[in-house]
Amino acid sequence: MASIVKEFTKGLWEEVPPFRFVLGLCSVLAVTTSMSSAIGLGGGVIFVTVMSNVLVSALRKVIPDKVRIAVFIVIIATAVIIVELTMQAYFYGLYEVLGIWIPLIVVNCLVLGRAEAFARKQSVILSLADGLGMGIGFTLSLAVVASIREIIGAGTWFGIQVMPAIYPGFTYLLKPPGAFVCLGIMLGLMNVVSARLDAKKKAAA
Amino acid sequence: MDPIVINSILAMGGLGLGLGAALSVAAKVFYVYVDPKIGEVADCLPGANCGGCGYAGCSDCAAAMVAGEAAPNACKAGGDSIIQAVAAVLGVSAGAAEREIAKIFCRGTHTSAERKFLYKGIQDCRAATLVAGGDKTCTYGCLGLGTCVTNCPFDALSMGENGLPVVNEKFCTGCGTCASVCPRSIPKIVKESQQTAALCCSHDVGKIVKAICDAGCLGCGLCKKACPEKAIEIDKFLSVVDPEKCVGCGDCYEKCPTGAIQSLLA
Amino acid sequence: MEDYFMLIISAIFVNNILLIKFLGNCPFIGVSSSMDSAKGMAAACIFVNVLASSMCWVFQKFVLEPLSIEYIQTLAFILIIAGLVQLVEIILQKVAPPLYRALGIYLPLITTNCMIFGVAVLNIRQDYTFMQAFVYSIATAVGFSMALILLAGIRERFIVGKIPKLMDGFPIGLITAGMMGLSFYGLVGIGK
Amino acid sequence: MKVGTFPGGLNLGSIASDTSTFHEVPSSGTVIIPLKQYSGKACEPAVKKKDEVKVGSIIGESTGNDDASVHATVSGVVTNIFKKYPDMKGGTVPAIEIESDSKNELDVTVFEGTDIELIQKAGVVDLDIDAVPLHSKIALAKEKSVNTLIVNGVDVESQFSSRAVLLSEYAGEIAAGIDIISKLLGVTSVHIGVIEKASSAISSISSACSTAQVVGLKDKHPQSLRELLVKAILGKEIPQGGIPEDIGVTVISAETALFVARAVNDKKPVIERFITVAGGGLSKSKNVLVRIGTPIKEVLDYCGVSVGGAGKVIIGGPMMGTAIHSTDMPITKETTGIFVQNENEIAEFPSGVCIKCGLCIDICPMKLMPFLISGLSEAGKYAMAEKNDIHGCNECGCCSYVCPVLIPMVHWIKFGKSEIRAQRSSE
Amino acid sequence: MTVRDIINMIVVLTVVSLVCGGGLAMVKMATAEQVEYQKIKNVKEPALKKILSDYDNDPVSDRKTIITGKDSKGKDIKTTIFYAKKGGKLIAVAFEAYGSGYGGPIGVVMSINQPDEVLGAIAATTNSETPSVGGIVMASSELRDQYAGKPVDANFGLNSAGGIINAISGATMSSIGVSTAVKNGMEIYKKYKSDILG
Amino acid sequence: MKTPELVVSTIPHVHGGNSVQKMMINFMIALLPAAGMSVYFFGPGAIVVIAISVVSAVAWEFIIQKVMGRPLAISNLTGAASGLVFAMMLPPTAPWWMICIGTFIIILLGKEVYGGLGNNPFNGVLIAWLVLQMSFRGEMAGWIYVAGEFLTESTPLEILKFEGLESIPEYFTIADLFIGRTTGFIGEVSAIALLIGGVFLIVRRVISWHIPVSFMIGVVFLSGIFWLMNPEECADPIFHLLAGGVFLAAFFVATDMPSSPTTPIGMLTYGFLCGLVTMVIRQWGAWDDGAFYSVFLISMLTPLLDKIKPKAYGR
Repeated sequence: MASIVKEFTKGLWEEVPPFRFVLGLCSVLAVTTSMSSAIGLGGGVIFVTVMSNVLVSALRKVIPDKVRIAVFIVIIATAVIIVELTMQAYFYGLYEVLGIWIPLIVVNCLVLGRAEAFARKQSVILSLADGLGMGIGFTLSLAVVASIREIIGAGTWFGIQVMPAIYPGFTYLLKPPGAFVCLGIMLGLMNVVSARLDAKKKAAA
Repeated sequence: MDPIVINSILAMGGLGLGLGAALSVAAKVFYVYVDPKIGEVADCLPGANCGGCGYAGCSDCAAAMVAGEAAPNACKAGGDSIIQAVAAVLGVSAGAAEREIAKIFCRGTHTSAERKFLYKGIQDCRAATLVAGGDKTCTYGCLGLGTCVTNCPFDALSMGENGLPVVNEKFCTGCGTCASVCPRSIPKIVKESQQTAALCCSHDVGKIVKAICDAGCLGCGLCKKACPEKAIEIDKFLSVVDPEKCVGCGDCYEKCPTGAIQSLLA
Repeated sequence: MEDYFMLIISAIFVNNILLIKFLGNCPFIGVSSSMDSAKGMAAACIFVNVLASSMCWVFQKFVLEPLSIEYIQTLAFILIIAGLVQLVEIILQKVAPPLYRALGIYLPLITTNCMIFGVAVLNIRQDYTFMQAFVYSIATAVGFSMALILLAGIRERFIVGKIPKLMDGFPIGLITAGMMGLSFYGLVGIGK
Repeated sequence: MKVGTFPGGLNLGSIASDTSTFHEVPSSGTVIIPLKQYSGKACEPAVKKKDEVKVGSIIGESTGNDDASVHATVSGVVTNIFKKYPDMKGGTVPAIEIESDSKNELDVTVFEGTDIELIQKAGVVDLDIDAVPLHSKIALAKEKSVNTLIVNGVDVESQFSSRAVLLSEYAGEIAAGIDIISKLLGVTSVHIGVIEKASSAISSISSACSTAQVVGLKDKHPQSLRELLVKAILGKEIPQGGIPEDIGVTVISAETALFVARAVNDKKPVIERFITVAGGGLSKSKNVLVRIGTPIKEVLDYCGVSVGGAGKVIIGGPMMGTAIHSTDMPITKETTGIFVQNENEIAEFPSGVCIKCGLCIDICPMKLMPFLISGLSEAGKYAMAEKNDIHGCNECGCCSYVCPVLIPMVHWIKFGKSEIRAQRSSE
Repeated sequence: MTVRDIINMIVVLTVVSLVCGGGLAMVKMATAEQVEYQKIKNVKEPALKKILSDYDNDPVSDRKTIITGKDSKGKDIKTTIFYAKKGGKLIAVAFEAYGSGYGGPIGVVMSINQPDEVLGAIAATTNSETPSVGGIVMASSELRDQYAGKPVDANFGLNSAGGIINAISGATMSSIGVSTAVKNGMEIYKKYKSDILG
Repeated sequence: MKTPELVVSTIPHVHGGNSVQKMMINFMIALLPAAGMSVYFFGPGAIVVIAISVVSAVAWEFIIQKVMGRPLAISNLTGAASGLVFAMMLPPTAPWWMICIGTFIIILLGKEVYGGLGNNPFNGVLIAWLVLQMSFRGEMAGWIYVAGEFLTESTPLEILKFEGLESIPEYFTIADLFIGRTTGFIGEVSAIALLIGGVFLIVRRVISWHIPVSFMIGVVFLSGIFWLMNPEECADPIFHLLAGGVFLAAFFVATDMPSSPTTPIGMLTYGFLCGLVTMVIRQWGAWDDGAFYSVFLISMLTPLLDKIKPKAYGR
């Protein structure tokens, strides 16, 4: 039980993608212009990581090594298409906004990375916990970046005006160059925070 | 059954079959021997192919690790567990039955060792050596500019107030980086259990050592005489303790006129 | 002819696949830390991008559309790309070891390079003819390579400087990439 | 007269210098004579403790091609033979201490032999920055069939004037020396490079030496370096890592010619040195004639120079000289001059971040990119530093001199070179 | 590598692909209905709202797809008919038809009021015309108004071709496209009237 | 035991006395004529913008260095100089908050995240300017009338781009452009003042002549080709040289040390390419003036241009 909790929680801070493992950058940059699209994509990613982790882990004994990448990718792609169809069926507006980024979950290195690094070697339960943790961690990161970009860039959050009406909106953050810089600074801050924590740990030890 | 189902199954099955066949045939026809160790190391790596290590993908990084070009901790995405797994495959730390740590073999602090001149320039021991051989009169002693400190990959060294580096034994892994970067090889890697050593590197005759340093080994041989286990030899005016023979009785400590011979366990 | 020219200019500069469309960022930030890797990656990318997107286009038009199973596109494309990359890798390793050492090692990275997959999908979504798709895939890969090599050049210069430890690596790479995207802003309006 | 120069380099401005003749520093009580005053290996001592020596007695004899004889410079008793006496570069050399009886009796044993043997016996070295024993230099030049001789009449640094004064005062002897050397080498053309503003030196040497062509040179640092002297006079470049002899040129300094004349014509060994003393409160630099072995302290005292507090004493000039840690060190054949700085004159290079202003590239006489090489050395990228011609740097100091952020570029480059050497030797 | 390994590789990859393909087909079938509804709701409903008025049902769920001929490749052309009702009584049908414009097909939805069988209104759906020219055609009421209230069997060609519609100056191609689309729609209506109203 | 008396260090033992501070003082002196002209033509608004910009840049530098725990380096005046150049690139009506955002970006993204002056691959002033252009187009184009008299609300290049070549003489003569009786950013209007400042910088060896000269050659070259091909619609090279930000960019912006090449050949290529891209943007791009955009774009090439090394001695 403890190990399940550990595998789950490590995705939330210790190994939170994309800040710690710089994985899945493209979608982080692309969909964080607004909170709703970030959460939408995040949901999709959670589903895909969980499903691929579980299936890969379940099949880990029968998959020959030489074709494992191909098999993993088939599994992942299947999960992605399920997400795609489901979104189309029930969240059509979001589907339109996210556009190409839904099929692109398939090449999000986070998903394949977890399959390769974790699910391939661990039990189904642990893989489930890992996939869920990583997926949620990824979604939370998306949400944080999206909050910053949407609030400062447009003055809104989930489309609701949160800044005073006079606020001009710092459009730069909504544009691609702003996305890179915003994420870069956040990674730097993340490093600062974890360096502080490490120092504290060291001082305590 | 709906044609969609049949079409999907056919298309995917065909694609899978074709690719599987092509890949297996290619793997057979174009077989190239690869060091199986590379595969083993690659298995330990995350396999995310993120490129964060600077190498093109995990297997490239693994190849570099096996070839010794990359350190076992090159994978930044992996975390400690992966580093350990890689190290285990590479056998880096596997053979060492006993933990080794670095010790500073010099006691020439600001107050006890003489300086020839006031050094001004790059604060790095190796760079300082280029300027008239370094500012310490003793040509074997620690320069105290902290090249070992800045190069320690595990942040296990710090510069003490008296001008000598201090090893934090909790973090030291005995990797030997400090010993190799020091122009005078002051940090030495010893077994954790070694009890006694003369913390000095000077091969100068006693007279010279006495003139320039209060804490150096004079090579007087009093410790040799005092040692009941015959664990101490004098090598070119420097006493050397054989850790195998030393029992840590401490008889030599009192006899040493400069206190160069020390217990390492204190 | 002019259409193709505009397509190329737009794909390389104005709508750079990397800096404006955000495709292929993981290898971009990862591999750009050294010039040699950047060059190898660039060459491998151009090669695979053209090959993969052509094959995907063919598969889409001659298999998926006639069978009306376009919904399976994602699965089919990624399988084609993964298989292709692995095949090329195996063959290169045997047939041309020097080329393999120069390019082959970058191939595994390409499977998860969203640019390859993204361009294959964009070709279909934008309803390109085979020729347009072909040109577009070359141009995007060239745009990718250009950005990669420029960033590698800039980051190589950081060796000489003293980047703060906490910003070194990915953070500074991302910030610099952002600046590069900003610089293409000046070319807006050219080659629509 | 044509005026030659090279691209880059810097004019350090003129510092008041003494153009009058040399003052002789009185011989001291004790001298210390290192047995290695040149690049090569040390001589074996030819005397024992308590031996009596006279001025000119051989105390270390040259036996081969990479050493030069060493002579006593005072008469008296050998009081000590040091195995390890500190030298100015931080290493140690064997040295002989002689206590003077202040009689300065001359040794009457007369040297005999061919010209080249006389040169070897007199212990003549090429009195320049790296002092090579002259007989081995001549042997090398002959082996490489050198056809051009360049006499370096440029002072090692702009603040010094000893060579210019030497050229005007001892033009005759120098001309005779040049003749001897050119005959030994069998060279067809001889050039003498002199700073163009040293007009009296130019006029006296041109009239004394009819066979040689006197070339005026712009007063720029580091004009005295062989690479740039060759470039300025002949317009040719020495291949990187090579020596002038590779392109058929040999370079000797003006005082070498003087001592050759004395060795061959008068059978006199090298026991003294013409040097400039500058800085340290002197309003004008001073040119002095010093016996080899005299402690630097005494020279400074004679010139009235005070080091004060934590000052700096530099053997050689402010740009390329070596700072020493003790004024007990003796004057040797390698000593080109003494420059003294007081505590507040010392320049510090605290190493800022390079702002890529490009001034160092402008100024670099070797046409390198100093900021890049030094940065690469600092970052430990030695292979890249080598690709960027780190070995082409001749450490003239111009880059650090102009650097607005005070990067110790020369130090880093030296560091890189030594690291590369260490890597090579460990391989 | 043994033959067994090779067969194992091929079999696993094939079986996984087969299963995934099959599984996806199931999902596709399960969601097809809903996806189609969502697509129509999001793509067609805005246009439908423009051309239908005074109804109280959801035309998007009250729809029927009929086959209206075959295309050049022999595939069925499908047309979706939307029914607008008020108080349970059919007041209009609406569907989409295509004509070719300057930059590809122009889609036009049209409504036919029931039971008097006159054209209610038209609106554009797919619009790949150059915005400056084609956009005018679509936006301006000049062209749209010419259609309203015309009976289904009127000649909907441009008056240059003997019809009743005046082309918009400067956008002839687009005008032709729209008018062809409407003409095609009327053909379909007339031909498959029984299917549509049945 | 004796204590050491002498200092020993490596060569050189003397320094020429050059410093970043001296360079920056010269740099700011060189901008004074242009600043003075702008105050004459635009009135006190220009002074306010310049003051806010300089003061806020220095303040941000202080704050950011404090927060990041880096040694304070305000005294080298790079912050003040950046603030001054930045003010030169703003309209005289720029609101205070926008200037403060801009100077914040200059210091943070242009300098401190890279570890201080020298490491930054891009010119911080241009980063800030582009970010503001991207975010606040309206505020960045607020021109006021020249020296109190109404001429036009458009800059000469806007007139060229949106009204056509024939409309230009209605508003400006070449002499107006030369002196600065025109609309535009604070510092770019007066060509003569910028020329004086630029020559001063070259004489004081703060910048070398390579970049400004090749920049102008690039502009004249390409505009000359356009003009010769189509003199009815394209303006002549002199107009292109004097209008817009060419002088300001060539002397004061493109010569930013960290982001420009260091070797003579590199500098010449860099300047020439800047000139060409300036004209490409003016001719075909969406913006009326490409001078600043082009510098930013070409500075990406700096690391590659720096690979063109001079031939080393003996190589």
